[in-house]
Parts: sequence; structure tokens; C-alpha cells
Amino acid sequence: MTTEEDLVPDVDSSMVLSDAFSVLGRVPDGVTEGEVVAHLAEAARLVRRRDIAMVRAAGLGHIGGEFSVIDILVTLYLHSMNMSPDHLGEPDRDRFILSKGHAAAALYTTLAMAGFLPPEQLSTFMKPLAQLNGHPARTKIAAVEASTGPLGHGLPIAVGTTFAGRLDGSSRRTFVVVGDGELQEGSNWEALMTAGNHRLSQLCVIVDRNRLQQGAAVSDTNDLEPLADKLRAFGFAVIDLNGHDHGALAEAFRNVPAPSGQPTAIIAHTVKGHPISFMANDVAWHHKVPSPDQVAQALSELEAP
Amino acid sequence: MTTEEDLVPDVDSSMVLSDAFSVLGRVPDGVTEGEVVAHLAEAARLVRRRDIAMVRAAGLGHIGGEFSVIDILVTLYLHSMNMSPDHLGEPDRDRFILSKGHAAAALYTTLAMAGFLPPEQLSTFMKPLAQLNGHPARTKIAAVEASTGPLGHGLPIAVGTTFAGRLDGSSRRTFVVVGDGELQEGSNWEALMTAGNHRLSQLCVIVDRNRLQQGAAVSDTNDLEPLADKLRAFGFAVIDLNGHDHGALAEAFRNVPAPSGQPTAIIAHTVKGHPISFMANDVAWHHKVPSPDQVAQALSELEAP
Amino acid sequence: MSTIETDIPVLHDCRDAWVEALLELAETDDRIVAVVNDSVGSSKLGPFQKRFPDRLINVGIAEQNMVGVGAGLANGGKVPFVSAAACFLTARAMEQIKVDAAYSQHNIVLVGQSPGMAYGELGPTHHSIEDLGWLRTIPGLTVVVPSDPIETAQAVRWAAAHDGPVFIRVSRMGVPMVNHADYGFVPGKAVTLRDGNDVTLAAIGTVVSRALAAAESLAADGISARVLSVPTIKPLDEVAILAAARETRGIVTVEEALTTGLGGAVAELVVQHHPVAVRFVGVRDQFAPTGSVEWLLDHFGISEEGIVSAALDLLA
Amino acid sequence: MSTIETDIPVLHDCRDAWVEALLELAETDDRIVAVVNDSVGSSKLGPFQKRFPDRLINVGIAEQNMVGVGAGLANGGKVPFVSAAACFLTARAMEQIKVDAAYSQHNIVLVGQSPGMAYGELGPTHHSIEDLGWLRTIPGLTVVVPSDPIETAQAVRWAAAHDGPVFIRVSRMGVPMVNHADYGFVPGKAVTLRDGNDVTLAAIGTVVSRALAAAESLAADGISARVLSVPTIKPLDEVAILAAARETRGIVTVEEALTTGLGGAVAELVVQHHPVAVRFVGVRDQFAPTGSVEWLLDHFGISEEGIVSAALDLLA
Ligand SMILES: Cc1ncc(C[n+]2csc(CCOP(=O)(O)OP(=O)(O)O)c2C)c(N)n1
Ligand SMILES: Cc1ncc(C[n+]2csc(CCOP(=O)(O)OP(=O)(O)O)c2C)c(N)n1
Ligand SMILES: [Mg+2]
Ligand SMILES: [Mg+2]
Repeated sequence: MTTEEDLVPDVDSSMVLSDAFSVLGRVPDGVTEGEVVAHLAEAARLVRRRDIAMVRAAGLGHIGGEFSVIDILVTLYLHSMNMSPDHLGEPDRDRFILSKGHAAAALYTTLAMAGFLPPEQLSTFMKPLAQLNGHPARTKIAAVEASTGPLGHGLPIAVGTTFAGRLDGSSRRTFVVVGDGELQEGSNWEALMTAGNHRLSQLCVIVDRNRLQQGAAVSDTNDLEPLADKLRAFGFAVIDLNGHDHGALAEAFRNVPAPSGQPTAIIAHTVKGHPISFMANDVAWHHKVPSPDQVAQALSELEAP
Repeated sequence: MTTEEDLVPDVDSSMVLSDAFSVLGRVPDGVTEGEVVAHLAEAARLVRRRDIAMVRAAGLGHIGGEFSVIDILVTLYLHSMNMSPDHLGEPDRDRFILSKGHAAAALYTTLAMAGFLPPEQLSTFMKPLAQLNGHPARTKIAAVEASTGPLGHGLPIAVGTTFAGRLDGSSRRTFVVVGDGELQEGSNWEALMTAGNHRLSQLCVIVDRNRLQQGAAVSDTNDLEPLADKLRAFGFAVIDLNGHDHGALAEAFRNVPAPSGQPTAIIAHTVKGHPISFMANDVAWHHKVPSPDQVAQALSELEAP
Repeated sequence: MSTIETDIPVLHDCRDAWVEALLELAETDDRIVAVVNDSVGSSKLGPFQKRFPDRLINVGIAEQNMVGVGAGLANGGKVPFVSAAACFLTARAMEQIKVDAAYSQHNIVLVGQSPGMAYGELGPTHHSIEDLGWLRTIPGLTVVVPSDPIETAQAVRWAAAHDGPVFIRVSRMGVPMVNHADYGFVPGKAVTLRDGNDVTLAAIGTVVSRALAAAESLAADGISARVLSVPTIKPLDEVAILAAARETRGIVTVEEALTTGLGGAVAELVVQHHPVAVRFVGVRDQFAPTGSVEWLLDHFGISEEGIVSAALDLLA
Repeated sequence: MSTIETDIPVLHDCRDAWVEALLELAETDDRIVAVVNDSVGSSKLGPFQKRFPDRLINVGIAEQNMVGVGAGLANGGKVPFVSAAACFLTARAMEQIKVDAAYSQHNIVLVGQSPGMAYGELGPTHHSIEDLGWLRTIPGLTVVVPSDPIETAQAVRWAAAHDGPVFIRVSRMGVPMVNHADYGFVPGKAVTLRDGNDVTLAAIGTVVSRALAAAESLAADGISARVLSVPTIKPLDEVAILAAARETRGIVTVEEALTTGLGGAVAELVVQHHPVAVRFVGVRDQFAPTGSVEWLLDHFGISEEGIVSAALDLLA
């Protein structure tokens, strides 16, 4: 039974929260593992605070899937990826594609946190003529590699750019995040088959395994299990981890490419709406917009520890 | 390296062979297993003879994939399926879909052999305004359930008609043949996932595993192995058999639905161009048209034993 | 300012009419099945799923499979309503629409939800403004674009009874009633909502009410505008359009779509039989920017003012 | 009888020009990559694969992935030529064309092979007659339909240098040379192959030669027909088409496609700026029957006689 609610464009512009947004930037080089994790945790906390304010202001967004993926994004952009705002033209830099483009607000806030986007621009989210669409657009934001939104597009594109890197003899890596519901799209299995057979070891597919999709649990819709078996049978080296554990994520990303020469699939077990008490694991928060009270409650749960 | 040749519309209408075509019809009830196999083998021999004449006359066709699938088609239409020409309107009859629609000539000749099509109509194959297109059309032939030709369409349709049977509480079964190259299409994996999760036990997917596609070996293009693992991970009961062995095919079809309650996938190991010496396993015969000498040679290899 | 604001009419989400009609049909016809791509909520099919859990097939996020499953259900004697966001249904399953629905003439109803720019802020990937131009090019498909809840419900009922593939574009954006309570939908029949002989405003779907408002405004300037509501872009009511071409000085087409939709259909008809001036109100060969649907409609002049000025330009 | 038969000109398979041009480019530009769907042979890419085995990526029978991989290659700085049968490339990967190519403005060249009714006997699933109507509706895409080997080669070279998404329709059906050896392809520029002032024959792709033959035949009857070859349906040469609308009594469009292609594009233009009579030569809103491409072209009147009679009808 679905509990899906409908998109509610319930904009309250007066509610644009002036949630101070400090750009922490990349984790500095040479710090301890503990300091890495602390930096990422703090960045993720600030990103979530900004994200919820953006969604509230726009009256639209996909907060559940944003909160499940933020730790992955922050770990990649602030630490694991070889990619910096001043060197987007560098051919050997890493690539990232958010295939589950509906989590755009999470990407935008992370890009701002990492210095790829002026933080002021965040308040234009979904406004008329804004560059910050409800789904990321390649032509509108320099750091966005591919326009996504329709599910099942990002992984084939990631395969293509990984091929390009191989042709250039580059050591760059491509990271792509797909939703678990998104893996119902056949285009992904086409791309996985290609990547597996061509042993595209510089490709890392991260499945945001939050077990919910738009209207119901993935298992009540069209289940993916046994997911690891599927991915292995398509030629991937498969890793399971907690997708909210920055340390585990950082280590997994460090281990790409896998020694086996296969492309890597990371099944990142996450919780949709994490860590907000009243959102976590509730499918209604796929694209529900929080009330002012709910925003206040969520922000209080996102105070500095 | 491909050895694919191009379609050669090299029609020689004077070469329309008057290859006598006797309609053997269904295997009679109550005969021995040996008699079943003998009937099917003779039917397949006659179907292949007619098929090659049709392709030669039309100057077009896909003889390799026709010869690999004919034993499967003949076993289904002349023996295993509960489907007869006089009762196409019977809702509880079995269903068959040739997803690899480029083997149309094999389907047409088998339909004629089973009494679903007047044998005279076979000589209209691919002629102007003919009902016998290069790919089977639902609106043009009563016994055809679905128009195919673009790969990756038949399996989703088979899933749909199996759902319909389940809703009606019918015990009818749906058989669908897909090419092995065809399994590169993501639409198939969407359909397999749905069938597996819904435990559509009345569905039987037969993979014509001839290991070649249009331009090269499947393994040199985008390999499917480990295919059985893939299908199992998508929720299917998997059987491997020799796709030219009528007895093995008949037994496998008898065992649908599988006791596990899962849908069945039969990996039918076949040889493209079987059993013609100069065609077998040669990718060039995907859609090459035989010369008059080659027709004569093939027909001599298809003499009654 | 459109009449929507001045008259403050009640605005309707046509999805309510769609689901109500489907539920009613399904009560007495057990061949009716819904097929969705994780779109139960966005199709408002919750009540249907509750009432007929077995007759709602959710294939997950897999549009090609969704349409194929619909075709298979039709093969098995069912009457499938395949309901998904119009943008994904059309673009992602285009070959299935061509082959499994149209060429195969399967008895399948494709329901394109939240079309046009209803998902305004979500961006062009979620806008479905190409659909009319795309679908009217496919032979053998009936393409219905209802303008209000009355027409939506009637189109759903008609499609269930009709033998052959149908696409119905169901609006999410609020629209006022434009048809009379005793209106009877007939495919291929346009409806003259207002008579006039200076210019014709031919409108489709969500924006018929805006054409009516424009006609009112033109009347105040002494211009008599005929308003034609065109519920099926395919088949087109050639008689009514050509009569408009002959009897008025030209036609303004109005649509929440790229102008290759109704604009193109009308242009193709008149140049062959009675060449006359046409002005297109719609989106002209571009992806729309981000913004709410109301903002976007105004931005592109798909508004009372935009229609009036297109009419004045035509008559100038 | 077309001039093809009376003059017995040499007929060319434009795929030869496509591959030759691609090979030549690839020799000096290592960004050039070919992407195919098990279509090496049908794209005549065998020599390319032999010469540049690493730069031919065969994703297998998987068109969505194919276009996505193309977009990714573009992201990685390559210039991908994605080559597949036009019917599958367009219908099966429509959303990838919309989003990954056009909306994203990726630098990708989509090559639609054997379009129109080249696969005549194989039936409507393999005909690509919807493609022009579909693709011209997509914003931001350049759609090139070369008429002969000279134009094919130039379009390939132009597309490689151009920054942005391009679709090129490459004919398999034999066509005679129609352009002069010193011809220079310019997107958005139609070519006047023959002057005339009674009527204009605007033709595209494979059937430009038939328009020339028809003009010849009309001349014998004292009718002066202008022949416009229209290599890009998008952007359309609005200046040349509107000049034809003003300077001749009307336009006959000629295409190996449904008439929503060039016919629709011309109709939409003229009704807005200079309404004039247009006649469509092409396939009219139906799936084609089975038959050889030559038989089908005659069947639909996409022939010298058919064009002549459309012109006479227009002038009647
Ligand atoms: C092709 C396509 N079909 C449908 C949708 C509508 N849609 C947006 S998000 C979503 C659910 C995605 O679920 P999942 O991939 O699990 O993402 P997450 O749980 O991380 O939000 C759906 C169906 C879409 N964006 N694209
Ligand atoms: C969607 C689509 N893409 C491409 C083709 C062209 N095509 C026809 S047959 C074929 C090869 C099929 O290989 P396989 O499925 O292994 O069939 P078989 O070996 O049995 O002939 C291809 C690529 C097609 N028919 N449909
Ligand atoms: Mg999920
Ligand atoms: Mg094969």
C-alpha cells in the first residue's frame, strides 16, 4: 500500500531561512582519519540544514532521498574525489554524476560547501529562470557533468566518460550515484553489462540503498534482492557498507579501482530522511515539504553535537 | 572483428523453389515418446527446407537465427502448447511470442506446418503488400500475439499476458523466445525483474543461446555470461538444454510451471545455421542470402534421413 | 490577467476526474487494469489500488516494460490503463508506443499525467511539451487532450469502450470547467465554445479557458473571436478547422506544448486546403526555463494577453 | 519513370561517403570515436573498426545505453559518432536524445542509418518515417538530411567540428549525385538546384533527385518549377522557403518520411508569415505496407509522377 503524497507546491517565501552557511571546503591534506571524519560530519550537518531550508523555501524538493545521499556526496566532494573548483578543465580530474537527479538540492548544497557554487546562489533554487532547476542541468552549472532527472540516464553516461578516460590513458575515476528504485530501469542493466564486460575498473557505482522509492518500499514495488548477486553476475566487485559512515565511505572510495580489475559497485545502506526522527524511513518524505514546525524540529535535531 | 555482411536484397524470383510442403500438423495424442520426437524431427526438417526456399525467393531473411530456433518452434506448436488453429479465441489456450522477430520466416513456416497459416501464403513472404512482413505483425496474422522486430519487446508483452492469465485464474502458459544478443536490451531485464518478483510461474522464457548476434559473437560484443547466474538472481528457475533436442525441449516445456513457483528460463544451447555444414556457427549467415548452389547444397543436407 | 483570476472560478485537478471515472468503470468491468511505474500517487491511483489491489500492476520505474506489459494485458483480454508522467511515458517508451500500441493496434490506453509544464520548477526533463508533436506523428494512435474534468471523465469512458490504442493527456494544473454539463465527447470533433467571425482561437487542453478569456477581451475591443476547443489532436476535426479557415480571417492556436503540436497540425491542414494566416501560442522551439507553471505560461505568452496579442497581430 | 531510369545515373549508397569521411577525420583527430549497437556492418564501419579498434565501442543491442555512452564520451572530451539504424536510434533512445544530447547540449553526433523505408520488406518496425517529425520537435538539435554522398561527407565533417548535438540521416538506398562538386554544406541553408517561378519543389534527402526529375518533366509542360534542396530540416532555411512562398504560387514538399517532417516544417513556417498553398509528397499518416523501397516510394507517389501531379494539383 502506498503512502505516497503528492508534490505540494506550497511556497512560503517569507519562510526563506537565513541559515548561515559556512563553506568548509575540502578536508585539508595530511590530517588524521579522525579529523577527516569530523570534517565530513560537520559538513554533512550544515548541508542538511541548508537543504531543508531550500526545500521549505521552494515548496518543492525530495528531502528523503537528499538526506540519504548527503553523506556520500560530502565524502566524495570534500575528500575522496580529485576535483577542485579551480581546475574543472583539468582532464585527469575525477568525475561525479548524480543519476538520481531528484536529489538536486543535496548536490547543490554540497557543491556550495565544496566551493563549486556561490552559496548565495542556493537561495535561487527553483525560482523562475534559476540555474538551480529541480534537477541538475549541465548547461547551467559548470561542475555538473550531465543533466539528470529522468532515472536511468546517469550510469550510461558514467560508462561513456570512463571509456573516454581509458582511451586517454588517464587514471581519473568516475563516481555515479543511483537510487535503488532507479535500478528498476533497464538502461542501468545495459550500462552495467557494458561496464562489467569491458572491465571498466575506473568506474564506481554507488547504490543509495535506502529501500524506499517514490510510492512504496522497493521490495513492495519491484524488488532488487539479491542485489549483490545481480551486480556480481554483471561483472562488478561489490562492497556493502553503511552509507552514513564517512570513514567507511572514504575507505571504499580509496579502494577504487578494485584490485580485481572489475568496476566497483558500492551498496551503500542508507536511511531515507536520515537522521531526522520523523522523516527517517517514511516513504511520505520522498517529496513532502516540511511545515514551519517540522523545519524547526528538524533543525533542532541537526544542532552541532 | 566482425564478419557481418550487409543485407543483400538480391531477389531472383525465378528461383522460387516449389519445395513441396506437407502440413504434418500436431503430434497425435497417445503416441510413444519416440514417435513424438520422430514427428518433430521430420517437421523441423521440412520447415527448414521451406524456410531456405522462402529466404532465397525473397532475397532477404535471417537464416542463421531461423535455423537455430526452428526446433524450439516446432516442439512448441506441434506438441507442447495447448493451442490449435480452430480455437484461437479460447482464452485458456497457451500463448507464444517470438521476441526475436527477425526469425519471422521460421515462425511463418512453423505456423503453416501446424495449420495456423495456409501453406500457399508462404510464397508471399516479403512481397509488396504481403501479410508476411520481414517481421511478424499482429494485425496481419491471426496466430501472432504481438508484433515484433525491434528487439526487447516480446518479453515485456509476455509478462503482461501472463499477468492477464493470472488475473483470470487461468492455467494457460506463455512461452517467449528471445535471442541471446537480444538480452543486451535493458527492457528485458525490466521484464525479468517483474516476472521474478511476481513469481509469474506460468511464464517460460526460452533463450536461443546460439552465441552469435548480428555482427559478431555475443562474447565479443557485450557478453552475457554468467547467464544462468544472472537469470537466477532475477528470480528465475533456470534450465540448460540442447535446443535442437526435441525430446529435451518437450520435457522442459512439460515441466512449466516449475515446482518452485518461479518463472522458468530455458537456456537452449543452439547453433546458428544448424545443421547446414557451411552455415553453422558462422556469423555471416545472420542475414546472408544463399546462392542457388548453396540452396542446393543445403537442401541436400536436409534430405530425409 | 486571465479570467481565472478575475472571475475566481473553481480550479480542478483533472486527475480527480480520471480516477473517479476509472474506478466507476472498474466496478462493473473487471477487464480494467491499471499499470504504473511507481506512479500510484502522482496518478492519484491510491483509491484504485485500495479497491482493486490485484488489478493495479506496479512494474516499478521501468517505462518500456510498463507499456509492453500493457500490450500483453490487452493480448490477454484486459483493458489496460497505463498511467505515468507524460514526459517519461512518451519519451522513454516511444518505440513501445509506436510498435506495441500503435502498429499492433493493441487495445491499450496510455495516460500521460501532469503534461505540459505542470512540473515547471523541476525543469525541462520533467516538462512534457514535445509529446503532442511526437504523438501526432504516430499513425493509428488516437490522441486526446481534455480541457476540463468533464471531458477527462468522458475521454476515459470512451477509451475503455474503444477498440484500439489511445493516449489521454491528463492535466494536474488546475483548470476551470469549460464544457457544459451535457457535453458529449466525440473523438475527432471540435467544440465551438463561442461563435465569432473575425478570428478563430483554436485551443487544446489546459489552456482552453485562456482562449475563452481572450475572446472576451477581444469582444470588448469589438473583435469577434470564435473559440474552438479541440479535444483530439489526432484525429483532428478537419471540417471545423477548415470552416474556421474559410469563415474567419485566420486561426490562433493555443497549447501548453511546443507549437509543433496543435500549431503544426492546424498548419498542415490549412496549407493543403485553404491557406490562411495562423499564429501559434505555445512554446517555440526551446526548452523552458525553471519556474512555476503559471509563471511559465505567462512567460511564453500562453495567457489571455498573449492570445489577444497573437490575434491582433494576425488581424493587423 | 524517374530520371534515375531514363538517364541511368550511378547510384550511391551514402554510407560509403559517411565512413570514408569519418575515417579521414579520425586519422588526424583522435577524439573521434564510433559507438554502435551491434551495427558495425549495417553502418559500414568495418574499416573503421579495423583501423581504430579501440575507438569503436560496441555496446551491443542497447540503444539507450548507446546514446548515454555517447554523451559520456563527449563529457570526456571525445567527439562521438553514435551510429545505428535510424528507427531504433530515434524511437528507442528518444529520451536520451532529448535529455543527454539536446537539453544537455553535449557534443554528440547521432547517425541514423538506413532511414525512411530503406528496410522496406522488413516492415514498419524497421521503417524510420516518423524520425523527421519527431526530431524537429526537439529543441536544440540540428537535424541534417543529406541528399547525396557529397552532402553526406560534408555533413559528417561539419558535425565533427561543430560544438553541439547533431543528427545526420544517412541513406542506404541508392541515390544519384545531386550537388555540384564544389558544393559547400551550410546548416540552415537550402540549395536552389533549379530556378523557377511557377511552383517550388522543396525536397529533402534521398528524394531530391526525384524532385529534379519532376521539374524537368514539368518544364516539358511549360511549367517552371524551382527546386530547393533542404539539407537541414532544423534549422530550416526560413529565408529561402519564404522567398519561394512569395515568388512562386506554392510549395510541394517531398520527403521519404511521414509528411509531419518537411511538410510540417514548411507548413508551420508559411502560415505564420506568408500563407500559401502547399502539397505534401510523403507518407500520409499510416504505417507503410511491406515491399521494396522502390516499390514503396512509387506506392506513395514519392516519385517523379507523384511530384508532378502534386504540383499540377497545386497549380490547378
Ligand atoms: C524515468 C523516470 N521515471 C519516473 C520518475 C519519477 N521519480 C522520481 S524519484 C522516483 C523514485 C526514485 O526512487 P529511488 O531511486 O529509490 O530514489 P531515492 O529513494 O533515493 O529517492 C521516481 C519514480 C523519474 N524521475 N524518472
Ligand atoms: C532494438 C533493435 N536493435 C537492433 C536490431 C538489429 N538486429 C536485428 S537481429 C540482431 C542480432 C540479434 O542477435 P540475437 O538476439 O542473438 O539473435 P539470433 O542470434 O538468434 O539471430 C540485431 C542487432 C533490432 N532488430 N532491434
Ligand atoms: Mg530509494
Ligand atoms: Mg544469437
